[in-house]
Amino acid sequence: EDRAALMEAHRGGTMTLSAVSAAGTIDPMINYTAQFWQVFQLTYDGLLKFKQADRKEGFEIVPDLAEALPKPSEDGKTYVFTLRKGIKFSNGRALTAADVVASFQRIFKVNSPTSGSFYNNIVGADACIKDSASCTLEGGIEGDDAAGTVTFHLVEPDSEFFDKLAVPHATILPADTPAKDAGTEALPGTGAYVIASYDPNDKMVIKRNPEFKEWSVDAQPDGYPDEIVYRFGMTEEASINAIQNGQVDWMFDTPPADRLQELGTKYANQVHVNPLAAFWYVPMNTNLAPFDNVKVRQALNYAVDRDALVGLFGGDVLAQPVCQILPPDFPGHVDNCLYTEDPGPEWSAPDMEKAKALVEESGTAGQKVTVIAEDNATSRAIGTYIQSVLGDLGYDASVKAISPNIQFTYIQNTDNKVQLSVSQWYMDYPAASNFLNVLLSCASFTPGSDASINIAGYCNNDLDVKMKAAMAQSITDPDGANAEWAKIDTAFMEQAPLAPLFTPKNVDFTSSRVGNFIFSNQFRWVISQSWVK
Amino acid sequence: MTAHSQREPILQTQALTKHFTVGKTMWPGSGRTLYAVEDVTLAVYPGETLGLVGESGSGKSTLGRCLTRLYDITSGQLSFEGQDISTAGEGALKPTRRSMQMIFQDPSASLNPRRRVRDIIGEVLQVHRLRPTGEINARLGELMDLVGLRAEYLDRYPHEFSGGQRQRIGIARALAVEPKLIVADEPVSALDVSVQAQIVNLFSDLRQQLNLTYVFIAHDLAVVRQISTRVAVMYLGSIVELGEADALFSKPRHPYTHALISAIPQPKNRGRRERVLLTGEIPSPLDPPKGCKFSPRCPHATDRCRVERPVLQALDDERSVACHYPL
Amino acid sequence: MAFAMLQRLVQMVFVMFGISALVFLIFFATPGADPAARIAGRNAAQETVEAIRKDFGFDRPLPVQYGIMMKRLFVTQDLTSFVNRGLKVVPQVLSAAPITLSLVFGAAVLWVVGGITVGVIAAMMRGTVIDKGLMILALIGVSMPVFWFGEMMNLVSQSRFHDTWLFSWVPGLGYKPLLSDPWGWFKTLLIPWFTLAALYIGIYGRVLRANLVEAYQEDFIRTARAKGLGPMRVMLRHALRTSLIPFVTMFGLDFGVLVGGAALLTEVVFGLNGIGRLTYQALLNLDLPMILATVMYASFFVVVTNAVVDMVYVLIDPRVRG
Amino acid sequence: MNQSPSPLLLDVQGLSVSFATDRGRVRAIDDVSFQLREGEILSIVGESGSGKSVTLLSLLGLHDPQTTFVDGAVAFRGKHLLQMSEREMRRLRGKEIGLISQDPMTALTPVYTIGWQIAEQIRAHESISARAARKRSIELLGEVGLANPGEAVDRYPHQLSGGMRQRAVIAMALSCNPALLVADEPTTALDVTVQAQVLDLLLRLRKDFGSAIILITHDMGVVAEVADRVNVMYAGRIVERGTTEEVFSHPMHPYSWGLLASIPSLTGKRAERLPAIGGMPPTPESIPAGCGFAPRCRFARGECLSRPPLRRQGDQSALCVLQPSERDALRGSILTLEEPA
Amino acid sequence: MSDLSITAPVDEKDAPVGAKPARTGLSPWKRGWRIIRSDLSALVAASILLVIVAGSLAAPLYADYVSGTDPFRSNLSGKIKVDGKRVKIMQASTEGLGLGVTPIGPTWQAQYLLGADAQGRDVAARLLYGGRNSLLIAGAATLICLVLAALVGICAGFFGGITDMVLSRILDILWAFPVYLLAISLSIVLISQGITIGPFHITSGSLLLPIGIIGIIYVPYIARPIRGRVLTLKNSEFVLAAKGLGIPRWRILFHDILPNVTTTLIVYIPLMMALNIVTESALSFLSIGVQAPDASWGTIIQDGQTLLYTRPIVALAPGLSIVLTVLALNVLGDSVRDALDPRTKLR
Ligand SMILES: Nc1ncnc2c1ncn2[C@@H]1O[C@H](COP(=O)(O)OP(=O)(O)OP(=O)(O)O)[C@@H](O)[C@H]1O
Ligand SMILES: Nc1ncnc2c1ncn2[C@@H]1O[C@H](COP(=O)(O)OP(=O)(O)OP(=O)(O)O)[C@@H](O)[C@H]1O
Ligand SMILES: [Mg+2]
Ligand SMILES: [Mg+2]
Ligand code: NI
Repeated sequence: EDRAALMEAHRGGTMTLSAVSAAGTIDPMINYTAQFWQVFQLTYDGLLKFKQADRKEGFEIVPDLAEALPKPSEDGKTYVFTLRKGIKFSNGRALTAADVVASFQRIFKVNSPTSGSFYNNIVGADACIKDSASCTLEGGIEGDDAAGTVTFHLVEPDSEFFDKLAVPHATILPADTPAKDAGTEALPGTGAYVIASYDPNDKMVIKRNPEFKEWSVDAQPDGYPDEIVYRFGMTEEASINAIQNGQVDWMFDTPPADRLQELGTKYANQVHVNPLAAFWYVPMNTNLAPFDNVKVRQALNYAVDRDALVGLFGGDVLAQPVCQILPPDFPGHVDNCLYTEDPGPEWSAPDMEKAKALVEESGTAGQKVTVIAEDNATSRAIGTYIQSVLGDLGYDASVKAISPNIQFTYIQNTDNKVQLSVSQWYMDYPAASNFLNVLLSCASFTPGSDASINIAGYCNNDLDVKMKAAMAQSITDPDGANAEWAKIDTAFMEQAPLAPLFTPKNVDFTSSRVGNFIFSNQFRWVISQSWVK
Repeated sequence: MTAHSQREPILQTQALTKHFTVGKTMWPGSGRTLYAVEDVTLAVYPGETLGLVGESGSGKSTLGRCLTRLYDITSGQLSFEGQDISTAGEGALKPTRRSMQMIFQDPSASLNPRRRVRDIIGEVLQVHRLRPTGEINARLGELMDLVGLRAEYLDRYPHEFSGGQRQRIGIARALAVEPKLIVADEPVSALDVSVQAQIVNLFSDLRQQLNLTYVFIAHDLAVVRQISTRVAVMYLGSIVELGEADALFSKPRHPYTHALISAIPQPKNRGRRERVLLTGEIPSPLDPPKGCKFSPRCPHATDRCRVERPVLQALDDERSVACHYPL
Repeated sequence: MAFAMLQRLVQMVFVMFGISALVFLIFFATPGADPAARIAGRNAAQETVEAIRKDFGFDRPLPVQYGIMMKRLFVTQDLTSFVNRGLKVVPQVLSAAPITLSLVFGAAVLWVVGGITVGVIAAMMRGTVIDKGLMILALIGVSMPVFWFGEMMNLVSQSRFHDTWLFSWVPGLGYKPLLSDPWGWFKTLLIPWFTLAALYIGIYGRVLRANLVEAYQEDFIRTARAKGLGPMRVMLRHALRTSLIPFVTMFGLDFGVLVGGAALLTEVVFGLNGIGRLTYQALLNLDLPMILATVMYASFFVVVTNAVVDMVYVLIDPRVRG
Repeated sequence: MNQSPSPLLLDVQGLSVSFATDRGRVRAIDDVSFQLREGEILSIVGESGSGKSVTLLSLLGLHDPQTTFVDGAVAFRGKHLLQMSEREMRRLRGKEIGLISQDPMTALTPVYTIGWQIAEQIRAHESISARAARKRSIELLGEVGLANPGEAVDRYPHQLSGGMRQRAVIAMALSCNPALLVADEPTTALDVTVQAQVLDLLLRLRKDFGSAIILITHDMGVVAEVADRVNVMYAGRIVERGTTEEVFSHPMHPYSWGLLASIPSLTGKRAERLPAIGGMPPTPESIPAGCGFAPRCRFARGECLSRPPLRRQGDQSALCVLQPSERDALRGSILTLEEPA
Repeated sequence: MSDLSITAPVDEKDAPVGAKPARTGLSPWKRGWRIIRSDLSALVAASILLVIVAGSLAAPLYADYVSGTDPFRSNLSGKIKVDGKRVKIMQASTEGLGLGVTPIGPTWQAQYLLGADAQGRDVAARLLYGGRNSLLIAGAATLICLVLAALVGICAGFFGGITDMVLSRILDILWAFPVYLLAISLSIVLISQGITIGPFHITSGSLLLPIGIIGIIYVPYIARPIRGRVLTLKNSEFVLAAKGLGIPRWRILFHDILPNVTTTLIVYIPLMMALNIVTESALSFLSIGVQAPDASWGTIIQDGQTLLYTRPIVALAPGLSIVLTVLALNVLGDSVRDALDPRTKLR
């Protein structure tokens, strides 16, 4: 069937989504949540975008407001984008190069969370970070309204530059958008839909953008439903009941563990299980005893029964044991498990004897160890299990659950002397560096700061150099670079600054009327491409 | 009785005044002044029993507590044995506390229910080091004997006694410090009719045995007359009449005293009622009348009474009255 | 009167200041609380964190920060959440308030009626099996942790017996606004009301019974009976009417703290996004502006209900009227 | 006394009351009998705990039926009160028998105006309009001598002084013109000057309304002032009864002697020491089987261990073993009697 | 009048009223104890408590000898014998999509009597261990609360003036702070970092933290009535009498005020215990009380919450234990109050 026919048949209706809570501001340059990034896909555009398509295809970057993916200049530091013509913001104004320049300035003016990590490579960004109010990005970005082009100058070549332009923080907004957090006021965008109203305690109403004309099915396809109502405040239990009764079409939150069985049997065809580019892991503080000893770190890796953890997460269907940093099916991933009963490509079973022997060698048994988990059912259960394993290894272990919002900053700060914790990492964009470089580079480790994502505090200069090289290589030779990344992954795992546990899968539970469920590995369910009619 | 003027008073007050602030909250300036005792000038001479009578709320207890410095005095002077104690601190008062004691109206409330009699009284002996530790027991026995209780009762708790017995314990405790002056605040009002007389007699006996001076507060005028040598009549915080007991009862000079005495039902008065029935209500001490405090109820009040407050003046050697027109 | 009002006002300001200062200090004593890092988000560059720290004024002395925050909370009312950037806290509190009010108000009606009924019946039947039974029931009500009782109610009404006639009417958890869906409002709140009220019916029933039995020893009850009044009249017009005075004080205090957020367990269990849950979430997230807003609101309510109780007191107890 | 005795109003025969306490059943009233004629003032005197209030409350059926056991016969105008149903009793209470409580401070419900409370009683027994009831309460308040009844009617109890409150209570008791007023220590909580006013009022009311009054007190002075006849209670029994004249001029029971003797006089010479009755009154649990007063009695003898006989002397009678012959002599050793006036 | 008394008063030496010789010197405490001992419902309540306490104390015995499992170790891959068959403790779903893993339910045999929780641990054994913590925390917190409240209340009431002013205002502030919110704020700070008092560091998982927190939050509720009581006592006649006798202030405080306040405090003990058990469970339920893997009834309810629809017994059993304990404590509290101090009311 072709798209037009489907459109004909299924266009219209109101789709109701539900989440336990809203995710804060709807300023696309500030919001940094998977929940709303999913929504921003249908309301905003950047120069580039991840393809609105199924599974791995979703990782593909396609031109959006730009006509095409530009080739970088020779030195890899300059990119020239040509803007599509005739695109209008939802407030009726036409999109120009000035809007693009202003939008990038705004990233710094509103202190976007990634302004320092994603966009600091643009020339002039340093000044903008120091003094955000008067940010010009002088010399970094030039717009030519007449030609409809925008030119970027980078400090260094960047293999992930396109990824960074494709995430919602690089959304293009009208030039006159105030340089402050928009909060609950929707900003005009270019997407197929607009956010008509937003009350974090009640609901978000998303309507069609009257100014929208489809220009790229890959980047910003027209959607099926006329209206999307996103309700906040229903508990997971309530949402499940509502979906079963057809009052709600989809819930954002993961269904609670004790309902999974019911869903999997009675509503099997409404449940969509899809892999995520993410992993749950246990970062071990390599600067604190006993985990400053590599043997201890390896011991834990050997001892953890990843099958048991998969059980805690909801069973084989919902998770897959891993003992590597890069998730399966991710660029750079090559099956290779060091810490299993008989090392090979796959994890098979824990090797308790080896683990105990390593602990014996390290002579650290009996020390006090505290696991810091997030205070939610899954993380707490995993923490409790890890504590149990540490106990088996001979440590005096305890577990502490901390409110999720705090836990993440708490475990990062070396001042808090966290020995090991339960954490998880979801990629921002599909690049091996988004795992390895972010989580384990020396630059990501800042002692005494609540923002120090290298939780293990592991700094290996050799590997740092190798990662830099791999990133440079990927500009020109992605496949070669990915092979490098696989080696780096293994090299890190030899030092075991962290213990990968499993890679989770996403469970989407939709009402019976939802059709055409498309799951992009990048931004998950593509809302606008499902219908309710 | 001898003429008092020739002897030094043991206790003397000069314009003693006590105000309370009621309804006070954490805010400065809130609350109203309650004039509990006003301008009381009084002398108590060694060996006498000064009766203090008046209706409920007239300030008898407050005056009694001021005299023993259980309350701080708002203004005026108070001296004991010639020594000014109006503003003395707890430390300076200690010797005075030994010489002057108070006995309370409610014998149950004035004994700590959680302590044995032995501890209640023994503590006094200890604190003031009145007896070496070894002799304390003997002394306790003596005291119990003095008030007519068996020494075995020392090991009991107050609730195991009857009202009369509790009052005896209270007396024994007061006597423990060997005081010279005892202020007794309605010591018999809470007792049964048939027991009252026992306690009144005990008071008389002790006075003779121990050479005590009493200030005896009561609202039962007959009891006061029985025990007192002199009587002061209080009305709304002030003394309105003061004089020799017998004389005051047989010939009251203040209209209020007159009405008070005539109002007491007496078996012996049966059939001979010549009551002065007062009308009206006792004014509130929060808002006392301007002139003579008795004027609103006084059958003889004139305009002068309503504006000018009479002071306590000696009519003769024996009698003082606060009235413009003494009877 | 004016003086009394002023007094209340000063007291309120004092209490609110005390609480906000307390919360403020607790917040900055908590590790992992660095608001700049949390606002900056995961994987933020140190420079961004610093920029935000400066931008939001987190590098200024605490008293200055406190002052700014109070100004933004009360004067400009544009204080925004640390966790959900851009979320204005004042409207949040205002939109959570009706939910809590609905919950507490309905429960209050239930518990006042229930408490009085239990208390009066037990006092009238003093010493009988009915009295004993009611008092045991009341004690059970007092003894059940409200969150557990709520969970059990959910278990029974949402799952186990949801298919039976008894609970088939029970809607899913969550709140339905009174104005747009009154019947839904009633249905969703009925079980939470009952859950919250169970504890208070127990407390109030017991206290009222004790007060009534005590009142029955009073002279004025004997006078009333000697007047030849019927037992119901003596109970309701004389004993109950006088015992109601302490009852009202208790009610005022309880109502105040519940509206102020003390109903959080009920709200959490029944998925009602009221003040309590908001405060709870804010505390868990260490969302200082939100905590400040909710706690200010709570203390405001507690002080206001106290003031109202004092006024009602004057209405129902002529003795304080003077 | 009256030539032709007025008809019998109340006849109490062998009234016994016991309580169930934690220490078992305790008898507070033992075989009490007395009569009251219309228009008469009978006074019951006795110490605290002698059972005065209990007697009276059991007459009115105001005791707690679960812990109190009442025995005996009480006839009010020929009707047997103890057999009456609660409903009949209620019709009697307040209408035929009015109660004046001991403590005016607590006897009124604090949250209603006194007018409301009086009107409530009137309307409980008569079907009249609220307005008429209010008018009647104003009249009543005027009759009991409140200065400004129209205003006082809207006052709350706490806004009145003790004397005013007691008068309000009396007005309430009078509101249905009861044939019998029971006053339980109506003046004990009052000051003497106010007490005098209230006693005066009671006497006046008897004259105006002709109600009979049972006046309970522990004050012999009050008895002497107002009562026609006196019952002296001790330890749950009436130990002596007679006209006021008789009891005061030649009391028969040693307890009465002690009671009269221990009252200090306001006039005449003061005694050095007051004659006192030694010992303490018993509590209901410790009342001896025989004569209740024996442990404190100077004249107690072996016979006192068993129940003493009722000795009569004209209308006057006493529960005592003492023979009439020895009585005067013994009495003389304790009590000097003044010549009756 | 020659001989004026019927009997001479000084010779009069009769026995105290109603006192039988055997009861000589019976202190008010002993009297109260006697009353409680004769109260049937108090006895029943006390026996229930005794059973619960004994059961909790026997927890290790149960775990070692009866259930034979370690209630603090995850047992995710274990198996046990039920009705002769070996079954997995965590049973993965096999139908449909095969989502979810369910722990074994009540087996009604020594092992896993009440089934397993989500970590595959024996719920029955955890219940007993949980009782230990719940009771310990409630008891210790009660002690702390009463000591602090007595201290504050007595200082405020007895010393008056500026001390009273300051303390009362602080109490005012805490009063307007809903208790649970106060507890949560304190917990979040303390649970994430522990606390250092002088040379002692209390680690964040320590039971001392919930004890301290629960002990503190109710202080205003007890301190206020204590202060009132002290104020009354301070103006009572026996304190005035002591003052008049020249007894030093501190002596009055210790001999006259303190013993009388103690009754009030004792009356609060069972009632506070009851309240604290509920509070502890609420905090643990919100996971800011006892820290995993340690158990308390509250944490077990929380564990059970995720299994509510499949294995309700995990939440039901600890809940019922709480209800029973609190009920018994309340009944006991009532009779203690009746026996010692009929006036005290815990709201
Ligand atoms: N501590 C206090 N605070 C405020 N007012 C008080 C205080 N003590 C006494 N008063 C008031 O002072 C006045 C005098 O009281 P006081 O107790 O001295 O009277 P009294 O003559 O002893 O009365 P009574 O015969 O009833 O004992 C009364 O109006 C009383 O209300
Ligand atoms: N409900 C009751 N239960 C047990 N004992 C009671 C009860 N009511 C009264 N008594 C006892 O009965 C005895 C007589 O009490 P009553 O009140 O009649 O004395 P009274 O003569 O009126 O004394 P008072 O002068 O103090 O009023 C007392 O010892 C009292 O303790
Ligand atoms: Mg007094
Ligand atoms: Mg009586
Ligand atoms: Ni003289």
